[in-house]
Amino acid sequence: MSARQFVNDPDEFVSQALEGLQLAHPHLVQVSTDPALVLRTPKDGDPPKVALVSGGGSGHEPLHTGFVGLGMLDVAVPGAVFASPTAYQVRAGIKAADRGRGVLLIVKNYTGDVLNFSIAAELAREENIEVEIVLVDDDLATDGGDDGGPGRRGTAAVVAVEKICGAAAERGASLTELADLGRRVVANSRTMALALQACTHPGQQRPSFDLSDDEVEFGVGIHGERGVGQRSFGPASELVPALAQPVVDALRLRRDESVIAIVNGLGSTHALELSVVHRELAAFLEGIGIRIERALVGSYVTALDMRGCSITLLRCDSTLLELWNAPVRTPALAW
Amino acid sequence: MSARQFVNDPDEFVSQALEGLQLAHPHLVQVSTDPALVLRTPKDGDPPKVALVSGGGSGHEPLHTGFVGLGMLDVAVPGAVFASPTAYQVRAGIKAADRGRGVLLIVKNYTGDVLNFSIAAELAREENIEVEIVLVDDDLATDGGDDGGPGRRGTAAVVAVEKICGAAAERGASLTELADLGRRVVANSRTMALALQACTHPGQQRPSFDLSDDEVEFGVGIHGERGVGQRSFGPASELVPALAQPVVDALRLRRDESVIAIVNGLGSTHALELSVVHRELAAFLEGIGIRIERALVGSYVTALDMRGCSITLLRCDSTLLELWNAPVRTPALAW
Amino acid sequence: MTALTTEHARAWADRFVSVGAERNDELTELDRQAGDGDYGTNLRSALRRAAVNLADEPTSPHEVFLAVSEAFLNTGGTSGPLFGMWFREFAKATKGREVTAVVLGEAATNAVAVVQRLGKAEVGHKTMVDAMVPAAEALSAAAARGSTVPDALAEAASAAHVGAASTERLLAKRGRASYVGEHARGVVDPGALTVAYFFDAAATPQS
Amino acid sequence: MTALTTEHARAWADRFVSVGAERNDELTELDRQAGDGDYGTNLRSALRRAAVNLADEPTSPHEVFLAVSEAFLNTGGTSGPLFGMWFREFAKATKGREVTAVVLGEAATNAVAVVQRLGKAEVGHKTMVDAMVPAAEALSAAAARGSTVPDALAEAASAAHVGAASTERLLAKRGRASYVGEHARGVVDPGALTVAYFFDAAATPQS
Ligand SMILES: Nc1ncnc2c1ncn2[C@@H]1O[C@H](COP(=O)(O)OP(=O)(O)O)[C@@H](O)[C@H]1O
Ligand SMILES: Nc1ncnc2c1ncn2[C@@H]1O[C@H](COP(=O)(O)OP(=O)(O)O)[C@@H](O)[C@H]1O
Ligand SMILES: [Mg+2]
Ligand SMILES: [Mg+2]
Ligand SMILES: [Mg+2]
Ligand SMILES: [Mg+2]
Repeated sequence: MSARQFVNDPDEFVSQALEGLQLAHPHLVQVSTDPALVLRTPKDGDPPKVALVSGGGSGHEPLHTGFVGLGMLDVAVPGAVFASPTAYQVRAGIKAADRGRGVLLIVKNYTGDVLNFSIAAELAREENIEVEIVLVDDDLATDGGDDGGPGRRGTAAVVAVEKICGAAAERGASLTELADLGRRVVANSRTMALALQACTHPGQQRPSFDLSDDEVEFGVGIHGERGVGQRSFGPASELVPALAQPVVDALRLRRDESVIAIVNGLGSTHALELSVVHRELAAFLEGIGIRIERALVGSYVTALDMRGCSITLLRCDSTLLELWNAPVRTPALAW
Repeated sequence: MSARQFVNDPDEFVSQALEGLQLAHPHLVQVSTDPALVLRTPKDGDPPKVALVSGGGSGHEPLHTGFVGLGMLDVAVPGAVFASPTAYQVRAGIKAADRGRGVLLIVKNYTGDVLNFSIAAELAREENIEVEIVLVDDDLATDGGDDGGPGRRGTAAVVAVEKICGAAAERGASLTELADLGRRVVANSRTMALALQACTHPGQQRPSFDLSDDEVEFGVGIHGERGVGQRSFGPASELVPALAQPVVDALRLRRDESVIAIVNGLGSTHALELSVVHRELAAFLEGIGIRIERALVGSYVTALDMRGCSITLLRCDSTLLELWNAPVRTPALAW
Repeated sequence: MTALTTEHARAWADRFVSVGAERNDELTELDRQAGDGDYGTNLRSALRRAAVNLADEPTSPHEVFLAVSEAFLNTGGTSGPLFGMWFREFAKATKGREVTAVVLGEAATNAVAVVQRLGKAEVGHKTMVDAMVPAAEALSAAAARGSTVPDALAEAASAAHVGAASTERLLAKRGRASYVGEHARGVVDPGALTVAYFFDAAATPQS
Repeated sequence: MTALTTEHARAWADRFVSVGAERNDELTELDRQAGDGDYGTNLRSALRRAAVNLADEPTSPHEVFLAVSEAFLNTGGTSGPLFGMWFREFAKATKGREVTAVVLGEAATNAVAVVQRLGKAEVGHKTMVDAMVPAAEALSAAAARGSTVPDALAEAASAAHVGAASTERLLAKRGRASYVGEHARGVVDPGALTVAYFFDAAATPQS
């Protein structure tokens, strides 16, 4: 079995894909190339709002470039595949996004991203742009306690942060309010993922790791690395509770609490499969008395063509729910 | 490499996925189980309109179940994986959809679908429901001339038919007008697809056919069958024109004409790849003076987890364009 | 002029259900050799539904045929809906009427016409039509000669068998068997054979 | 009290660019043994940009450091942005000032503080910090003793080399090398070595 992609020069993969994104959505986004940025197409008469900027390595599409638009991001800053954008690139994104009310940076917790976004924030502050950072670190598989290590990785909860803060920004929330809100979303979100098959880097022929026919990789991230260990493959009705239980435990979710659930495909997981996963998740949560207020089921934060899925739960209240439900118009998310 | 899915009993795959769909989108769709139907959640006070019903074998999601909602389908009728729904099931769909102004059936050209939808139409007419059928047969790879065979298969152009007729139905078009409109879309659409890797049926371990590392399968359909022949693998800049040229030829598109383009992933094709494909398509069409008015780039008509893509062009005029741009709110398509 | 009684119709349908089950493997094997091998699966699920519907105690031949028709219209494959519409014409023609051989001949004639309209197969295309057409002709001819219902049905069964057997030497022009070309030659069409078994089932078993 | 001239600063930066290119394979190999092997790629692209920026003819040491800083801030990896911020402090401290050894000592002290604030590495964590800290200390001490700029920089270079060499026996606590545990022992940290090469490049070549 081969693993080829639609690609020209792998070094141009991201920049050519950005051109394609712009061509597909000229009314929603604009792409600049040096440095690479995806910008919300401005509408005349929009009142100035706090700007939202996110980004990180590519290969996770539609994240983040597909979430630029009304009710979500103002600018996405894409790096090369699985590599952080540079500090200057992020600074350019901040400057392009700022409309005088400050800029919220939404950063997934990876060393390179944290470094480059933090530096960009410092540089922008020197130019009198107010910047706040929300660090997203929802991935339970990397919850190593307080050992001074890099901490939990940021994965699918970032979609909730972008959606909810995006909605609040449209309603005029201040930078401080948005930073608090974003942190509240992060504090109340956890994610767990598993892979049925690893991913293949552009231009490569082999997946990044092998799994035997009867095992799945638990606790994978979104960069094709191995997870925390293998478990036996099994029906969805077994795999899904094994993913969801640790999330419920980590959030200390209790009977009668409400959540927003994100059932996320990691790249090559079919829509039918994700629907089955969601059914199992709903059954599992119903069994322990937890109510799903809203669900997002689809491939939103991918690891190239990895087969697998992640489950994110966000403990929600009426404020978060209302912001989640607010209108959004981006290439990849619209309601 | 293994090819496992999130699935419980493969025989329950579709019905459990439908439950998941309903749980994920309670505000948009309702699912009935015996027979299996996906119904638009009615809004009070909607004026009666001509109802749109489509369906066919499952495994092509988000088609058709993901396109139920405002501005597209009223009912989707899903069969088992790659198998037509039954005539009675379709009749039940027609009866559930009808609001007294008649029902438009949008049917992809496969023997089983044509048979069951035609029979259902006859049965419904006997119960005094007005029914018209639009047959979608856009797949160039099966264009065998007029040999009395089954004719061209129906593939991604069905999305355009559903979108455009859906919009016209919301505006009060009559059944006859909708049937004419749908046929006009079909007459002006052609599609060509290629696979980089075959798909794997639920519960199976091996893809439906093998390709060596240096070949791609040209002219595949959406049921995992082989296409019309192998070609050498190559960069996107070579593969895409090879797909698009026959479509341009078949539609006799000429310089200064306008099209709506659908760049469709067949299941496991990454968003970045589809963006690259779209970039190449745009470059190719620009080179021959054809203008892309609107583009839809994503995995909308899949063949389970097939790697590959199809390119559909629809020659468009201001009427079609305006209907394409009209609002739509479904699980899988919203703007 | 004897008419088809509800009991006879019911026994006919019941025997069809059991013969279909007995012949399932044989029919599947034929579809495997010159089709996609799911004929038996499709037929089995139709006959199971038919048995369920027949358990509702139909009170007329019309209701018997309707029970069988609805079962087939609720199943898949190409054979399911075509047989469903075929049986449906038997139900229609017998509705509220005394079911004479003439009525059955009329039913069979209408029925094959519907199948041909929907499936676009002619005699010689190696489909169920190759058995349906001669059966309808034999029924009508027997009725015109004043045959009893059992005799007319027996003639239909013979004609259907001859028609089914004729498909063995044919190349298929319709259905999946048409994709396999020469491979289909030498294989009897399972749809046609099913039609013959259906008429066989009308005969009262010698006890 | 001699000050760093623009010419000297420029020559220093140019030599750093060429030494970095010469040492690229060696540095990559170190990152390969105890990291992810992309150090050379990151450094090369930073130095290429630096060369482009330097071609704009900077008119002060401040502009020279800024050119190098911006090049690094435009590149990836962990080393790129950290070096970018490190050089940036040299640019800041020298802005509009006569660049004495005292100023350079102040710059190096601020610079390593920024790197430590951002990267959270202490001495002994097997990173560039292990060379930056002793270099800054040596520079400041030399300045306090009234050394000339060339002498102070030569002392910084020696101290940086000692610091870099000290990383060989360490286990990494920061960066990717920290994921490979014992495998990193015996491997000099490429970031630390680059710091030493940078100070080496300040010396006027013996011609
Ligand atoms: N166009 C047609 N008209 C009439 N009968 C047909 C036609 N195509 C196929 N058949 C019949 O259907 C039978 C195959 O049925 P089945 O296996 O259920 O369908 P499928 O071919 O869809 O798997 C064939 O043996 C043949 O008798
Ligand atoms: N937290 C840190 N603080 C300071 N320097 C670090 C840190 N982490 C890594 N480094 C330095 O970065 C170098 C590796 O750089 P590079 O290969 O560009 O980054 P990456 O590890 O992201 O591939 C290491 O040799 C080390 O000197
Ligand atoms: Mg068959
Ligand atoms: Mg079949
Ligand atoms: Mg490295
Ligand atoms: Mg690296």
